[in-house]
Amino acid sequence: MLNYTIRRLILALPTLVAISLVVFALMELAPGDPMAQLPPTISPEVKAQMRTALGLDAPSHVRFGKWLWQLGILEPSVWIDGMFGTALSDGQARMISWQTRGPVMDLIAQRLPQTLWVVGLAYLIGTALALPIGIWSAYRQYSPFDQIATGVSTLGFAVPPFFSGVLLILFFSVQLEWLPSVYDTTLDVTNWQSLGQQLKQMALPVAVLSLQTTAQISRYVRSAMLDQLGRDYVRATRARGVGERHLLLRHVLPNALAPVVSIIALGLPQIFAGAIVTEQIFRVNGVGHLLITSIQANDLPTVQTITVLLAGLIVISNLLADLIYGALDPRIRYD
Amino acid sequence: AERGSDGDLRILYWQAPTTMNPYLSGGIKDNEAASLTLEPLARYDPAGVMLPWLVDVIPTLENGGVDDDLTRITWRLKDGLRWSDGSAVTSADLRFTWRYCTAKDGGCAQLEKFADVVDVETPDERTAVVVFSKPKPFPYGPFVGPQAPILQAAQFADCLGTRAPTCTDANYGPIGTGPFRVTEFRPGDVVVYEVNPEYRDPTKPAFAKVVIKGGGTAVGAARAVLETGEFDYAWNLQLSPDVLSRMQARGKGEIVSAFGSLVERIAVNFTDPSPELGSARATVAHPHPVLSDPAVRRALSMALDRKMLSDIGYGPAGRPTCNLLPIASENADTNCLRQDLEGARALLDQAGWIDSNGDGVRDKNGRDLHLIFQTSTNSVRQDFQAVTKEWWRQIGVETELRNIDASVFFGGDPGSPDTVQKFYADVEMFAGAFDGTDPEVYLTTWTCGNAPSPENQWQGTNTSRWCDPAYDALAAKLAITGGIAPRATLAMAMNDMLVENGVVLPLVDRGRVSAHALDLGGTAINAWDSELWNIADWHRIKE
Amino acid sequence: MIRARSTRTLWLGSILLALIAVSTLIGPVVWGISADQMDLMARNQGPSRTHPLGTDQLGRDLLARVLVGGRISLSVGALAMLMSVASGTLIGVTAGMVRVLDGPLMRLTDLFLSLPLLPLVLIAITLFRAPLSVAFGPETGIFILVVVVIGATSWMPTARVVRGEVLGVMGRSYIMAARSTGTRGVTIAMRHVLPNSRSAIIVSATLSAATAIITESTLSFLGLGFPPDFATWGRLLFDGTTYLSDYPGRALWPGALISASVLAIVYIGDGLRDRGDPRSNS
Amino acid sequence: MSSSPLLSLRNVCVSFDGADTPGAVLRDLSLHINAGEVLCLVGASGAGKSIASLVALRLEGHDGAVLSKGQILLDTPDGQVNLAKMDTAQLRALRGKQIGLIFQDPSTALNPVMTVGAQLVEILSLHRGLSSQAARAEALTLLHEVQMPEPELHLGQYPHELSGGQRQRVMIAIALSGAPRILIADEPTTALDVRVQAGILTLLDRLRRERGIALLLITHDMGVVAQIADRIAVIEAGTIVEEGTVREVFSAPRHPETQRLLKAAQSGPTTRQLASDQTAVLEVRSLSLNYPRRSGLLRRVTGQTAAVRDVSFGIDQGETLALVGESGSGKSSVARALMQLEPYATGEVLLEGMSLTRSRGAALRQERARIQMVFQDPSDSLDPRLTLGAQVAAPLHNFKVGARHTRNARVEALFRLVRLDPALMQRYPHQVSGGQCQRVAIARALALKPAVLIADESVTALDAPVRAEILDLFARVQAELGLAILFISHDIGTVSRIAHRIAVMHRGRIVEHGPTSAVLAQPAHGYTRALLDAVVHPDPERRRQFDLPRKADRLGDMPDPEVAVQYRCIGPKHFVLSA
Ligand SMILES: Nc1ncnc2c1ncn2[C@@H]1O[C@H](COP(=O)(O)OP(=O)(O)OP(=O)(O)O)[C@@H](O)[C@H]1O
Ligand SMILES: Nc1ncnc2c1ncn2[C@@H]1O[C@H](COP(=O)(O)OP(=O)(O)OP(=O)(O)O)[C@@H](O)[C@H]1O
Ligand SMILES: [Mg+2]
Ligand SMILES: [Mg+2]
Repeated sequence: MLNYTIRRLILALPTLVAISLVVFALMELAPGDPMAQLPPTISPEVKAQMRTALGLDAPSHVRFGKWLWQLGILEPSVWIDGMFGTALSDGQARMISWQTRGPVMDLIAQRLPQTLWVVGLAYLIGTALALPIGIWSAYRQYSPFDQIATGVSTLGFAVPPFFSGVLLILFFSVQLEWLPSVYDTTLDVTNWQSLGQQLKQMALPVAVLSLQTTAQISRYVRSAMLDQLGRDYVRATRARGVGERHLLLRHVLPNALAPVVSIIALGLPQIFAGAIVTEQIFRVNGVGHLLITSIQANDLPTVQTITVLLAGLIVISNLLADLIYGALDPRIRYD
Repeated sequence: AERGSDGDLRILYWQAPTTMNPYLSGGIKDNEAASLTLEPLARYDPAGVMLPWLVDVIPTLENGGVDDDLTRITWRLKDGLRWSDGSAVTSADLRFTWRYCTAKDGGCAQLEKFADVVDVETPDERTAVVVFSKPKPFPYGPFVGPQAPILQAAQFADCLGTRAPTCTDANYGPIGTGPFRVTEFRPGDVVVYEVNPEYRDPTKPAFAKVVIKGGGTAVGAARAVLETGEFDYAWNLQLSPDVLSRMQARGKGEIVSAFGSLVERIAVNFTDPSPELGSARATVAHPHPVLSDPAVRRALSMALDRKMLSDIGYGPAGRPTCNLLPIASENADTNCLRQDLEGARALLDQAGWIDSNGDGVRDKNGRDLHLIFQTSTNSVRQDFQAVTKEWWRQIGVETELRNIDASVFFGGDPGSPDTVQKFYADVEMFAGAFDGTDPEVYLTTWTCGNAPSPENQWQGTNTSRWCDPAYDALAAKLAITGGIAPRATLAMAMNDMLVENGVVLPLVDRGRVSAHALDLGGTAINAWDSELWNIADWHRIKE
Repeated sequence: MIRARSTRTLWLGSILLALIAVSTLIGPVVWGISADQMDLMARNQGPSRTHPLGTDQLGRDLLARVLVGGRISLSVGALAMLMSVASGTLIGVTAGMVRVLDGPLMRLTDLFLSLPLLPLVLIAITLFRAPLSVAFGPETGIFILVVVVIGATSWMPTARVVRGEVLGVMGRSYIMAARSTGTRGVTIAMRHVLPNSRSAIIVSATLSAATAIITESTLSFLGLGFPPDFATWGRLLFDGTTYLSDYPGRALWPGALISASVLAIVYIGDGLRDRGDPRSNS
Repeated sequence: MSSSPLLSLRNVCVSFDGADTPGAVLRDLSLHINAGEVLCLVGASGAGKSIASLVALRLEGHDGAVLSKGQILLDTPDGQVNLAKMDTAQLRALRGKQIGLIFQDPSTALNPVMTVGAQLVEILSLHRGLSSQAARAEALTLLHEVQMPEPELHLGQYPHELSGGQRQRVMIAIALSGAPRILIADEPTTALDVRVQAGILTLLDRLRRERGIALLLITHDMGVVAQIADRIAVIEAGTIVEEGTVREVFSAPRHPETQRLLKAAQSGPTTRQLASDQTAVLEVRSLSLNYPRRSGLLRRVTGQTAAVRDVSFGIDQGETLALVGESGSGKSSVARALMQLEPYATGEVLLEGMSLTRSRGAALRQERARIQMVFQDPSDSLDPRLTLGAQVAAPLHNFKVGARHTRNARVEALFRLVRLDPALMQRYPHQVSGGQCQRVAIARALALKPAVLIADESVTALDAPVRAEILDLFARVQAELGLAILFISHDIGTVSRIAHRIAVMHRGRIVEHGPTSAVLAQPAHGYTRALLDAVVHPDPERRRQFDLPRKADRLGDMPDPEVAVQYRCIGPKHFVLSA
């Protein structure tokens, strides 16, 4: 198992480097100009000077080297400095966002909490709902419950979040005035009242996202369960007089979970990307929102960094998924 | 009212502020967010009139504040001005601000404001003299308006030149003189302010805390003020009129608008953009085969229903216009406001453009009246394109539409064929405006020397590449004329020349539309300055 | 019983999809009003006899636009699906059949799977929109771009599934038998491997078609898809959400059609999957 | 033996479509089993044996079958109950406690993600309410009882870490954990080697004797029946057609189905005469084949598994050489090496005097036409999506044999050759029986008129009567076409009927080879003897006493792997490996 883990880790590193290269190269080709968003009253000469000041003129391999160094060495040491009060990174130029003129990592650090709150919670809820739904749908295949659950989950898959999000706002914020349509990122949860507020403002985005998650994961759970339920060992276990509940939860579920876990883990980063839309609608202003505004503003350092971080997240989830898969299914460890 | 007695003020800018230093951004959203803390010496009121702000009087020729040779202007700060950290505001701060913006490689977005400034002298603590290298008939560039406020020298001392972007703390939380000071800034997301304890008027501001939230869309912003009441003020609601009016009908807020100098226009290309010309493409060496004909330009203009365009695209935020400058003029051409398809057809017939082969497109000398119409990708502009195409079709002009991503179109990259400046099309649509109230720089746009060309790496602003010595002469005269009234007359004459010659076809005077909650008092939307310019006076109306 | 149910889902999905496809195909011909025809006097109208679904801000008939938009959305779905399935199948089959290529191809697939796709799609679109519009005209250019970008970023699941399936098939003794009777590699692929992995390929094809339709509409929502004057369901839905409370139909119709198509396609996929081994259809 | 049966099925009808007949798989099936007896249920494949065993526990619903009629009466300590009328909860109380069930394939019937110990402990605490400590101890005892070597070690292992025989023992241990009075075993040894089978049969027999358990054994192997059964019930198409004590039935079978099954099983070895002085069509010299073994962080190749070591033999025209040995001894590896489907380390394969070893590409393709193979699983070796005709025609296409329109006629001729109705050409594999599938596979192998035919376990998956038919087919085709056949099997009993010569393989080596009669009569190598000892004979009079198979290495003499092999000649053409 340890060997297996280390092997997976070793494979992950080159993947990350390759991804950063791809991401960087792709963005280098971008024709856009970060100055294009400035008002037309600012003259081209001034824009050109601003461009030089941002270091946009340097050749791309120089910028790639610098970026890699900043991303891989400088930013971690800034982080260590922040944690332990050391001075590893003193006086070194950090990665600066072209749009905000502030360190990219600080921006991302600012945006992470709300994304984690909303996306994380949505994913948790989505998964927590998907498991029982998927299990029961499979166990009672073609029962009314299954029909409804499958129908709803297909719908959850088929209705894009930007549509369902607006519908929810119209209903809950405009018509009923129950829930806010704008997410307040400055809200500090300090007492029950602010916790209530936090829950209220998370309700709609979390609902939209978890509907999607539930829809997708429950489909996978259902089909994995169906696959397992047809196996011989299920019948053999029944033949031993084991109860159905026990059979489902102790025997079938662990077997079905192995492939589903990797789908759950792999889905997490995609949900982050998918949250772009939801964040836009509810003004959650998390990492997804930062990404889309940076793309629109041609803020390459920010876009590149977020993309690589997302890729890193995917690689890590992949790794985690493999490890959990290995833990759940002993046969995997030996390739 | 008592300072800080009205609680929280919640403002929604759907384009979120990304920095609080106007010298590093120049974006309207950033300038406006900064205007709560950073203030200029003078600013404009909603009518476009200059108001003394951190000074007691505006220096002019008449009161001796401006030297007769128009090269020096002397500003005298109000007494007792303090920064929000308690230190005094001095002329050294003014001098520093000039040095800050003009430092080498600082990437200052407001460099234009300090054009020709050679020195800022500080004879005493409260007096600053801006010295120009040549006569400045309009010396109100530096330190006037929300784009050029005063920075605190102490805070930005280490941020000159290339170090400017590294001063994150200062850029995100500048110390200012305004009614509020920043307590929290999350770029692209939210700004939180509290009352500036050192603010010069002890009874203001009425609000204790201001939150400017960013993100989302214009519809969402309008909804949050007009429908759900979650916010008190929403900025820049460019939405269709019926959407807005129905939202307003819910009785939670009110829509306000103001007009400035932003005019949506169609620019006409006077040079031949055809690709066959190779490197001589779209240069003055080759006049446009069709659009050089004034009758065609005029007919194109007559075929437009500007009122309809304004209604479709901007509603309350637009008004049809025939002029580039907002100053109303009695002899300005207002006829254009009436669509005259018949007249346009007659004009073209007279000029010899007739449909000789019956394909519905007029032609002359074997040349079809076929135009390529380009603009940036934006749903309102595409609607305009579609409607215009239809109207022009009705007068026998065939139009091919093209839209280009805004970042490319406005990007000015000399390597791209699709920029406003290269103008490899026959007509193009975009909006233009000028800063403050003086149009001199703006009007020099259309002088011969400003034409983009391969020689200047396509960097000029006269995208039409129109060239008229008479116009250049007027521009030269404007550059040396002092006094508000004479300058206005000259500017109007230049405007008329541009419009009558059909260099540009102005379409819609685009205003700003915002919305505020019904119980928010004191707002005065302002197109010449920051919309939040008088936020110190805003208050909660108590029933 | 299972077969009966899956046949029913299959039929339901196929009929629904066929209905939508046929109406977008011949609908614009039958319905006399052109999607671009403006009536500036009749802007933003509700449903009426002449305009059953109302009109938009330029007085264009919504029904005509929805019908024409469906052509684009469905062709984006179909073409992107074809592209992703073709490349996914090619890679999957090659990896499954040629042992030395298996490792590299699967690493490549993993790499692509690790790329955060939506951001990259967005970036790629901002990147290549301009050059392609120049080369093919704005509409075809964007169409090609959207299709290629969606297709090029969605083949990985297919490749994985197909490889798994192919590995399974390759372990069967009829493949060994084919080899020992002197069948060439390509023939084995065409005669045995592809037909026997067919159901896996079809199921993943339906999934990628559904995803492609949704991705297109999401791109439009983020303002990065087709140009604003170009009617697609995603674009119409995006434009319509602004007017959702005033003229709900403007968003609901394209939205419902997107959902219905995706639903139909997913149903077809489900039906095919539940049917499972096609040996049972005899 | 008590007078009232422990379990009886009365007029049971089961169908998959819910209707009574004609779709029913069990029709009025009646069956009973008494305490402490062994009842063997025999029948051809598809006769309904498995369904009958499942319905006895009311598990038929798993596949979607429906019990439409009949009684299932079980004698419990609290009196007689009818399982047909019970609900799930009531059934659950009986399952495992009254009746234990053992499935055919132990590899799929164990939960793959739970350790053996966990599965045992779970059942023990369920049925006996034992604490986990006590359950563990009991699990050890049970594993001892089923003669698992090193039970402590195996408790912590997962099913995939055990061999087939060990898994089957675990299954039996689990089935015993509820201390049932009836054990139903559905083909418990079909998937296993002869030697392992012998061990399992002994174990079941002992359990019956020691615990007094009644055993319902389902099988199609008459040898197994003869070895263990007290009574026998013959099932055909869902009904019992004959029933009686094993001696009665074996000595005087009345029903044709019974006769058919017995005849197929009892046809003894047909000692075939060696054709003398033929030229060797296929010659194998010093063949060695290694599989790479990977380990370490990067899964680098760190060693080799020697699957075939220094194997040499030759086959003459018209001769059948049988390669026998237990699972994993390297038989299939030899076959694949001969077919050039697997690269081998050393050695040379000569086909009609030409070396295949260095052939590549097109040349190899041409030569392959002369050596063809028939695979173990008939259904697996045919592409489910091609018609049978197309499958047989495929080699003709590949080598462009004959004109397009004449090919059909050739395929028809091939179908006739293997005694198949040419009308079947349009069918798909799933539409014909396993025996027919195997005939098609043979026809396909014969299509190119090969000189050598390799049959790798080609009859293992078939039931006895079909197996006999296919063996006959091989013999007939060989006689007609003068083929050299390499016949691979793990069952020395089967090969004795067809082979001229036998080569016994063990751990990659040929340990003994010689004429069939000589090897069967005077097995010289310990391993050959062990194999022969494990054969069960379809004759109740010849029951044997088995021991637990000993550790494989101690069977006979195995030379040092490094030393070159040497054979001793102990009779005419009869060689044995010398140490
Ligand atoms: N799931 C199913 N659906 C439909 N028919 C089935 C199904 N399972 C089995 N059958 C049919 O039921 C009959 C009895 O099957 P069963 O498995 O009991 O045969 P068997 O005697 O055990 O054969 P074998 O020796 O091959 O195991 C067969 O004809 C088979 O085709
Ligand atoms: N592809 C492979 N990679 C690694 N080892 C293998 C491979 N195939 C077979 N082996 C090993 O080689 C040895 C011989 O296998 P082979 O399949 O030839 O045995 P066999 O006698 O045909 O057994 P069976 O009766 O089970 O078919 C076994 O130990 C097996 O585990
Ligand atoms: Mg069976
Ligand atoms: Mg084998």
